[in-house]
Amino acid sequence: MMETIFDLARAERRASAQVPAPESIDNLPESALRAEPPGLPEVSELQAVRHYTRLSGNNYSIDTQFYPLGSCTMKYNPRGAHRAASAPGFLDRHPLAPESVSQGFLACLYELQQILERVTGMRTVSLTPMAGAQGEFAGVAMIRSYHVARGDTGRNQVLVPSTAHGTNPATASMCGCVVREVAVGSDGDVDIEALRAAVGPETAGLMTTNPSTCGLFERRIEEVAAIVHEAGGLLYYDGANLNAVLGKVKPADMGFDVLHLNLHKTFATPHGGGGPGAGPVGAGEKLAPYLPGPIVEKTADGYRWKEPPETIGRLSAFMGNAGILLRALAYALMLGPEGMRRVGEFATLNANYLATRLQHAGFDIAYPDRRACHEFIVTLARQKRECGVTAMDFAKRLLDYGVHAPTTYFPLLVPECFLIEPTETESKETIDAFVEAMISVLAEAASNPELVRSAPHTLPSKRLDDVEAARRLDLRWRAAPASFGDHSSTSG
Amino acid sequence: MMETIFDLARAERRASAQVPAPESIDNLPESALRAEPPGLPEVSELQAVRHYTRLSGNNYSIDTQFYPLGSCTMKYNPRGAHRAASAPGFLDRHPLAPESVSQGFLACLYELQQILERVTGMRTVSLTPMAGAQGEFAGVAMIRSYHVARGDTGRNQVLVPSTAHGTNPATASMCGCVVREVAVGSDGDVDIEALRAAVGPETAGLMTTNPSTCGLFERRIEEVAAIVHEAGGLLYYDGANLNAVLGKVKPADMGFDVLHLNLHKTFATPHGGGGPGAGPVGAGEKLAPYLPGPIVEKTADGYRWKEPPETIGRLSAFMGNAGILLRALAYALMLGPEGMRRVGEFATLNANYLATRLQHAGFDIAYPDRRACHEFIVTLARQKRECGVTAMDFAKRLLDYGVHAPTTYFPLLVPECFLIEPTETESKETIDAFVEAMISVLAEAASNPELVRSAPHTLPSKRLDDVEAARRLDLRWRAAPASFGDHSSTSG
Amino acid sequence: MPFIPHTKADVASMLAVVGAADIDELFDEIPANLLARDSGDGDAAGLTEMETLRRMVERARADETGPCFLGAGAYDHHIPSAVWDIASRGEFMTAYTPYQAEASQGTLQLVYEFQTMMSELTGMDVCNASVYDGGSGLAEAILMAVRAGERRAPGGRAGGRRRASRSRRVFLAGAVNPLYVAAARNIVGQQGIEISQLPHGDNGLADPGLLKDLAEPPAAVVVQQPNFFGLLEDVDPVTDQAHECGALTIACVNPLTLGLLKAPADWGDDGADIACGDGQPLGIPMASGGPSFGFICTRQSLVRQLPGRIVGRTRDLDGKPGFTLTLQAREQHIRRAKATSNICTNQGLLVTAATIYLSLLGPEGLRNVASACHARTRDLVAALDLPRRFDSPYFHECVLRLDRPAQPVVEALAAQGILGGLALGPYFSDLADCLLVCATEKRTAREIRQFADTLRDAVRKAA
Amino acid sequence: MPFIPHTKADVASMLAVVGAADIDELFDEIPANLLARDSGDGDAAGLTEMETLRRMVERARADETGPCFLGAGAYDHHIPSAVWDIASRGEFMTAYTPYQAEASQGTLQLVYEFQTMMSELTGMDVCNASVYDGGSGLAEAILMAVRAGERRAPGGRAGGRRRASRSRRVFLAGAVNPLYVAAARNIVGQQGIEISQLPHGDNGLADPGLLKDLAEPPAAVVVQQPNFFGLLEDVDPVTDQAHECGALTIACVNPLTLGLLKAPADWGDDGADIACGDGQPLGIPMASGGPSFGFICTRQSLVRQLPGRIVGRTRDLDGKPGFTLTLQAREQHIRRAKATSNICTNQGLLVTAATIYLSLLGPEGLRNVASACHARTRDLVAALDLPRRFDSPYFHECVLRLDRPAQPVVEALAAQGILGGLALGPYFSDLADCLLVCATEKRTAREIRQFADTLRDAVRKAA
Ligand SMILES: Cc1ncc(COP(=O)(O)O)c(C=O)c1O
Ligand SMILES: Cc1ncc(COP(=O)(O)O)c(C=O)c1O
Repeated sequence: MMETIFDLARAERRASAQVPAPESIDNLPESALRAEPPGLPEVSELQAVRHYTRLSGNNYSIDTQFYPLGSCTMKYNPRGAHRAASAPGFLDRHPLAPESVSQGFLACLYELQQILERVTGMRTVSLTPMAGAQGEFAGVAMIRSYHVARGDTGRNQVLVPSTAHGTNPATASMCGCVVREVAVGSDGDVDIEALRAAVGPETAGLMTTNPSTCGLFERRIEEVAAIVHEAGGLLYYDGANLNAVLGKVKPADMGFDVLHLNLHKTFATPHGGGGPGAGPVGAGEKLAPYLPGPIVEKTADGYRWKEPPETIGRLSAFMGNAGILLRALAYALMLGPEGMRRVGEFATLNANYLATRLQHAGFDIAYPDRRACHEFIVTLARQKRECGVTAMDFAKRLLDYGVHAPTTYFPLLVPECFLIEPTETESKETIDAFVEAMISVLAEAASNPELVRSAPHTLPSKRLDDVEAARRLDLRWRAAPASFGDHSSTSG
Repeated sequence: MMETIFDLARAERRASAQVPAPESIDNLPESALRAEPPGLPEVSELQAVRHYTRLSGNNYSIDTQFYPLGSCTMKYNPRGAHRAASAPGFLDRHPLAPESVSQGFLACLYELQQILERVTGMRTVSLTPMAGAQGEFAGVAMIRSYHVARGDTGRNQVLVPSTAHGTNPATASMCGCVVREVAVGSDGDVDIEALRAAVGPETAGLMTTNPSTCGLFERRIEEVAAIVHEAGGLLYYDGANLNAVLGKVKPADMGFDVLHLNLHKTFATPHGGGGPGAGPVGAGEKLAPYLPGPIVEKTADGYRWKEPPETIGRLSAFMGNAGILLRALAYALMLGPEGMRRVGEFATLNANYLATRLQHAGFDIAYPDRRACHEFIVTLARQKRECGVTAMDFAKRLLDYGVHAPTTYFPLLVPECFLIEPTETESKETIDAFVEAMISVLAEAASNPELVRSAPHTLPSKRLDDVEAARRLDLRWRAAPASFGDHSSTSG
Repeated sequence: MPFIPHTKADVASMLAVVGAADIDELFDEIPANLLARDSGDGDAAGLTEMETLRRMVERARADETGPCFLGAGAYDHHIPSAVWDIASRGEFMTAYTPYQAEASQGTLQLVYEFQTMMSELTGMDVCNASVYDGGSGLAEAILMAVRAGERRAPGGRAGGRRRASRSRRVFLAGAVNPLYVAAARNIVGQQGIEISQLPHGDNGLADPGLLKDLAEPPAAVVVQQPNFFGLLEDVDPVTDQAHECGALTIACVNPLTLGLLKAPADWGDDGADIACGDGQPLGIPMASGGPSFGFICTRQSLVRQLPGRIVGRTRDLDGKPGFTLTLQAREQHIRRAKATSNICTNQGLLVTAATIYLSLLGPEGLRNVASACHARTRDLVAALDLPRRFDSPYFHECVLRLDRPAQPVVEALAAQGILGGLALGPYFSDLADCLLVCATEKRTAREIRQFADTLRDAVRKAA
Repeated sequence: MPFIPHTKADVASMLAVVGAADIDELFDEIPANLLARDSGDGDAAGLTEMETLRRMVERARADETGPCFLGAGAYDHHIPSAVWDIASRGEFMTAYTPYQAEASQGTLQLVYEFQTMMSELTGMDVCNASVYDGGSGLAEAILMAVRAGERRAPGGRAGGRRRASRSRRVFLAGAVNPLYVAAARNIVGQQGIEISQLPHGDNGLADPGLLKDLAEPPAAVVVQQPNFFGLLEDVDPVTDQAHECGALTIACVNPLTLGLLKAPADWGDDGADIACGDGQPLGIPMASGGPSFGFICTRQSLVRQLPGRIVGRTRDLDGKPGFTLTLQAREQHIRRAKATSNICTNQGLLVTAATIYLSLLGPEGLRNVASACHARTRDLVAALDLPRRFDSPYFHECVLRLDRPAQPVVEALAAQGILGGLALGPYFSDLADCLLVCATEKRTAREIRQFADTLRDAVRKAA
């Protein structure tokens, strides 16, 4: 651990160029004011710059490492998109500026809406949800509103495959629905019989990804859609995995009524160490009136904001993560329709190539008879049995090889799993180097399992103790830390 | 060594978003065209971004390390100054844009000229020289022109103290002058008798810094000036060390006729791993007419370019390193007169504190009876004798402690020397940590000299062989390197 | 193929390994009819970066305006250059959520520092690693309060102190940003939670007396400081009264003003229970409203109800301190349908910027920026010379009354390049002639004069 | 005290260690009369960053213009966003010259890659790590050539090939950028070296025949490609003829055009001996003319005459490859009065940008940018519909003839926001009615139309 910014601070120290002269506040009521200044760090500008510059070096990132984190689509984030969104006219625009002085911004959003409508086959897209999960929330709320508007008030069950991402059931709950899991068959596709058994008059809808979280294309998606539709439910497409089929298959054609896209995945906007993202929702004819606002429309007098007629309303104070939407637009423009198709194609090629090479190297692929879409699962259950090395150990050891680990223990269905997504922007050489690293760790697991179990060895921290973290909560710095002894001696 | 960008390249690979469509060149004569495309690397955008991002991590820099490189004034480079100079109106301005559409830029230069005139006491400043050495060139050329214009054509000797920076004698030669070194006394000041002996009818002038390259204030500077002036010569002030007395002492008051400032030192513009810099020249009454152009003047109709009446002419195609001048202006504005005085004061405080602490820790200070100005010299001659550890070894070992080494073997006068300049922007804690590192290395030199002699141990490269580099010149990458075996296996 | 590094040779050798004849074969599990219906956009290639920038920068330029006197939840503050120079370093910007703690100590330590700074500003024990924005943040705070009430034994004491409410209703005391309220309503409404407004007094402030007569105790009372009208609420009695009736107090705050204003933890006798708000003022460009970030701070006793990620300090195998995500059992990826929230991706990069901002400003800087905002707004109010709608003390926004509907005036000002504030009619029907104006530390005397002159002209012309 | 981290307590304890009563005491070796004459500016504090940016950005905004059709040594090219995002990382931007090689492998490897790229573009064996700019670079190239001549045995062969000249004169064959020539003259003139101009032909090109009749062989012949008029010189006979008379050939080139044009090393039978130029077109903003960088490439046999820094590959103690500054015995800090040049600080950061630029463009990208510049200039010449002054093939600049002095027309265009080219009168008295125009790949059809329309208007109005 490096020293914290608080350890660097000293009373009275200032980054003076950032500190304006004080002004009188005599006319403010004493009772509204704080008695003590907040304990913010007091550092010089150089100290802050050096501290955070150095801290950044303790991260793995796309710009510095291969980052095959399944379900996260860690592809190259074009710097040009970042620059486009950083134009002063965009950065300095107040969210409530009148439409008359916002035509450039509105034109961008309108163009993005159209691109997303085209690529998904949906009738209307609302750009406002601020991440995938908020898109899901919008979608489920729309489904509920649709049923209620038709007087169909008993539908409060949301079906999700057992492999669903955690946000799907959590979203259903947040919308006041009851979650019902549907089993997935041994071939990785949804168990059709289980689905038939699950649907009924309480079915509000089904949420699913395609390709699924197992990296497999749900082959009977049309049948799934028919079953849900026949039961009176609607279909929600979790677009987190769209990268696999971008430009190749439209969710609307598969039978989905509503969806979200993770622009911070498929559309290459940077994930920022946790966010921001953007999760636009698209809807077909039935659900379009319920979309969250605002949406941009084009009129003879220029672009205007509008709210859909039966809207579920706004989900954020303004209109969503505008800056992310602009980055996504820039990316989409640089791809063009041809480039979009290539994304799906090469993401799939990379995944299948990597899966095949790992299989040849002796790894167990979870669904060896299936095509990998843009990602696939390796299970290390055998290694755990034979060497006592878990997927977690394996992941930590990979970090020592200068690559980020794949997603571990998701989906929960497959034991000791790695969900591996190379993305289309990585070269064959990088993938080959990753295969070499996997092979090395495999050999180490056999010959020197303790080395793997105690990994990582080359990073700023050794293996960190999660249990300790939860048991002895230490969620903020304090001047005299009780738990870990002398702060100042632990730098480096 | 990391792989080179060429090792990452593959035929046909493209950063396509940067490649416009080809256009016809049919009407260009075949004989003017190249037969083979140049062997530039063919890489993807991600590869280039990742490669250079990672490469940057192999540098020490102010933003990441303490960098007490004597004579270089490695102080904090304000990000705000960088942003000011990066305003689109400045970045996109064509150097030959008419004055009518350049008033903002000219206003900035005019303001900087005035600030530099005020702080140096010089009558007129020309901003155009592109680094300190070019400023020196301008100054010596001006001195020559002055003498010649007076018909005093025999003056072609330039005197420099024996401790002078290499650019001083090199500049004199470039100006067609003969260099004559003047001895420095054991107290670090110029040997007045030697100076008296050196001056004469061939003396064009004397070039010197003050404080000197030994980090000492030349106490008899007024006497020095008088001797040179009496002999008919002029005085050139090498402003590389101005940081020590910024806002405290004006070179004009010391008797100097002409000077340059290193804005990339005293005015905190970033040094960029080698440059760019800016070396404005200032001149008193006698030499002002000879300054290089262009200079900005303020008229009733606005700002205008002008050339000084007897100018030595322009030394660059346009008007110098404009972007650096703008950064320096921003810095000067943020300092204000009060801040400028503080620079000299705290640079001096830091240097004296560090010198005292090192002396207490058993290091030999080259001039223990003198005040350190913003820098000072430690000599490791004793350590070399006693432990066989050179200043170079010591410097390399310091790198392992996460600090950049001080300047070594300059000035040449002092054996096994470190020229140490902490600058005013470093905190007491940082200086204290440096003292601890010095003490540790000192102990290692005694207990385990081999550890020091084989340092560094924690950097991307171990000690590099300079002799080999000069003996077997390898100045560019080639597909099949003869000298070092398989390229691809040496990455990391 | 922008951003795709494959050469023809690569493709051939990769397909050979896979054993496929061509890339299309890799899609052979997809029903043909789905694939066949292709995009129909043909094969148009993408634009180059140069062309893309040209198109977008031209549009951006069209939207540039003169000085901004609009606030209402987004504020035009100075952002130190170092903030985004560092926040946009690839290592911060292109990292994912820190799932592999050892390879993410940069982000994790930074968030830990952020949690500390926000705890210091609000006086609270803990802070999360961000939610989406101020609006959805208010919703999450309300959901937290309702959950907390449900978990407390009926008749017990909130935060271990007093009788708790299991209500599914919350009250807004006074003027809370209507944009936040709308978002919160749309979100919590899905769970049947109701948000009711208590009217503000003639002075524009919350009336704590109204809380005394509530038929049924609410789960929480929300109070905003400074309130939507820019006025300083008398937060102490509101907080105490809310607690008195068994409700939690949710403080909706502008973190920048906390350089000067009383920390929510110090409101009333026991302090607010939850503090939420939007972090935009802390070094985030307005950027049309996003991305910015929402934050939620609370008492230690409520930490398990806190939504979103939380970073904790722990030790590594060598016993050295380090950081990791903690309390993940609250979150969707572990708890699924029973999670405290569905939030997954948050607003991490903006937290990075805010943390650097707060480090550069320090306590004095933040205080002085806040006082400068107040001072410039006073200058503005004096210069505009219009009657104030409410005579309570204001901070850096103020409601002024025109002699006509405000919306057309705002439009006329915009045509002159001035963002002259928010016309309140669309939000408060009785305030159609009112303008909510704001001046930050960035506004100059000249800009204020320019606004005053333009407004006078606009009003004269219309007269 | 902006940027100074000292607290009062720090100062006190540091002074105690030093044994001084106050900071003033540390200045006690400085004669009092020098200190006393203080700046007289009083104690005015500095501006904040916000105030500084306000002042400077306002000025910058005043200088923004519409489309740029000016070239003449500075060109408005597209710069990929990645270039400066990476070049301005603190690790590159705030490092010093790589004196400690092991702690500077980032910069050193990058420069080695740069040297390779420039060697590839020019076809030369070696390249230095930059000089200041194109103008001072030409001066250094001339000094090199003169030194090389002095070192060669009289009557020997240049580059081991033919009779060498020990002259202190160089000739310019054809139109070489007069701004470069002026700088070069002012610099080399100090050593008594003369630069003489050979007239260009009526076609605007160098006349190699003129080299045949020189009384005394010069040290070097300078030829620019494309030349200052934008025309493509017939470089082969010029190069051969220069060599014939014992001179070295100095090629002054625009590196961007080398994506398409013949490498200097391939000029004539033996190739040019030195290639120099300005790197601005390679990802460097025009920025009023600087900072950009000059480069000098040459043959292996002349490497010890090359000024400036050079990076070489070597090995470390473990035998692993790494990079270091090499051949330092040429440089001022070792060789002092006998150094090849006085250059110390160079233009390193710009080299960083150019290296990233060239990596992103690759051979095809550079070629296509060059061809697009040519195509847009053809479009421009067609649209402006003015007579060309010289009828030789042009590349991306062209001299057009007006029916009146060009300077007032340029001013009139500027007033309309268009940088309409360079009026040649100040540089060539016989070309006062001529305009040197340029269009890069960035110029759009609309901008070209706008220029044409505005020019027509300007000319009509003046008529
Ligand atoms: C399959 C799937 N669905 C939904 C989400 C949630 O998206 P977000 O993180 O943008 O809220 C994710 C994100 O990891 C995901 O992988
Ligand atoms: C004392 C001194 N003089 C002159 C110079 C030369 O300045 P520049 O490197 O800017 O050409 C330096 C630079 O290191 C120096 O330290």
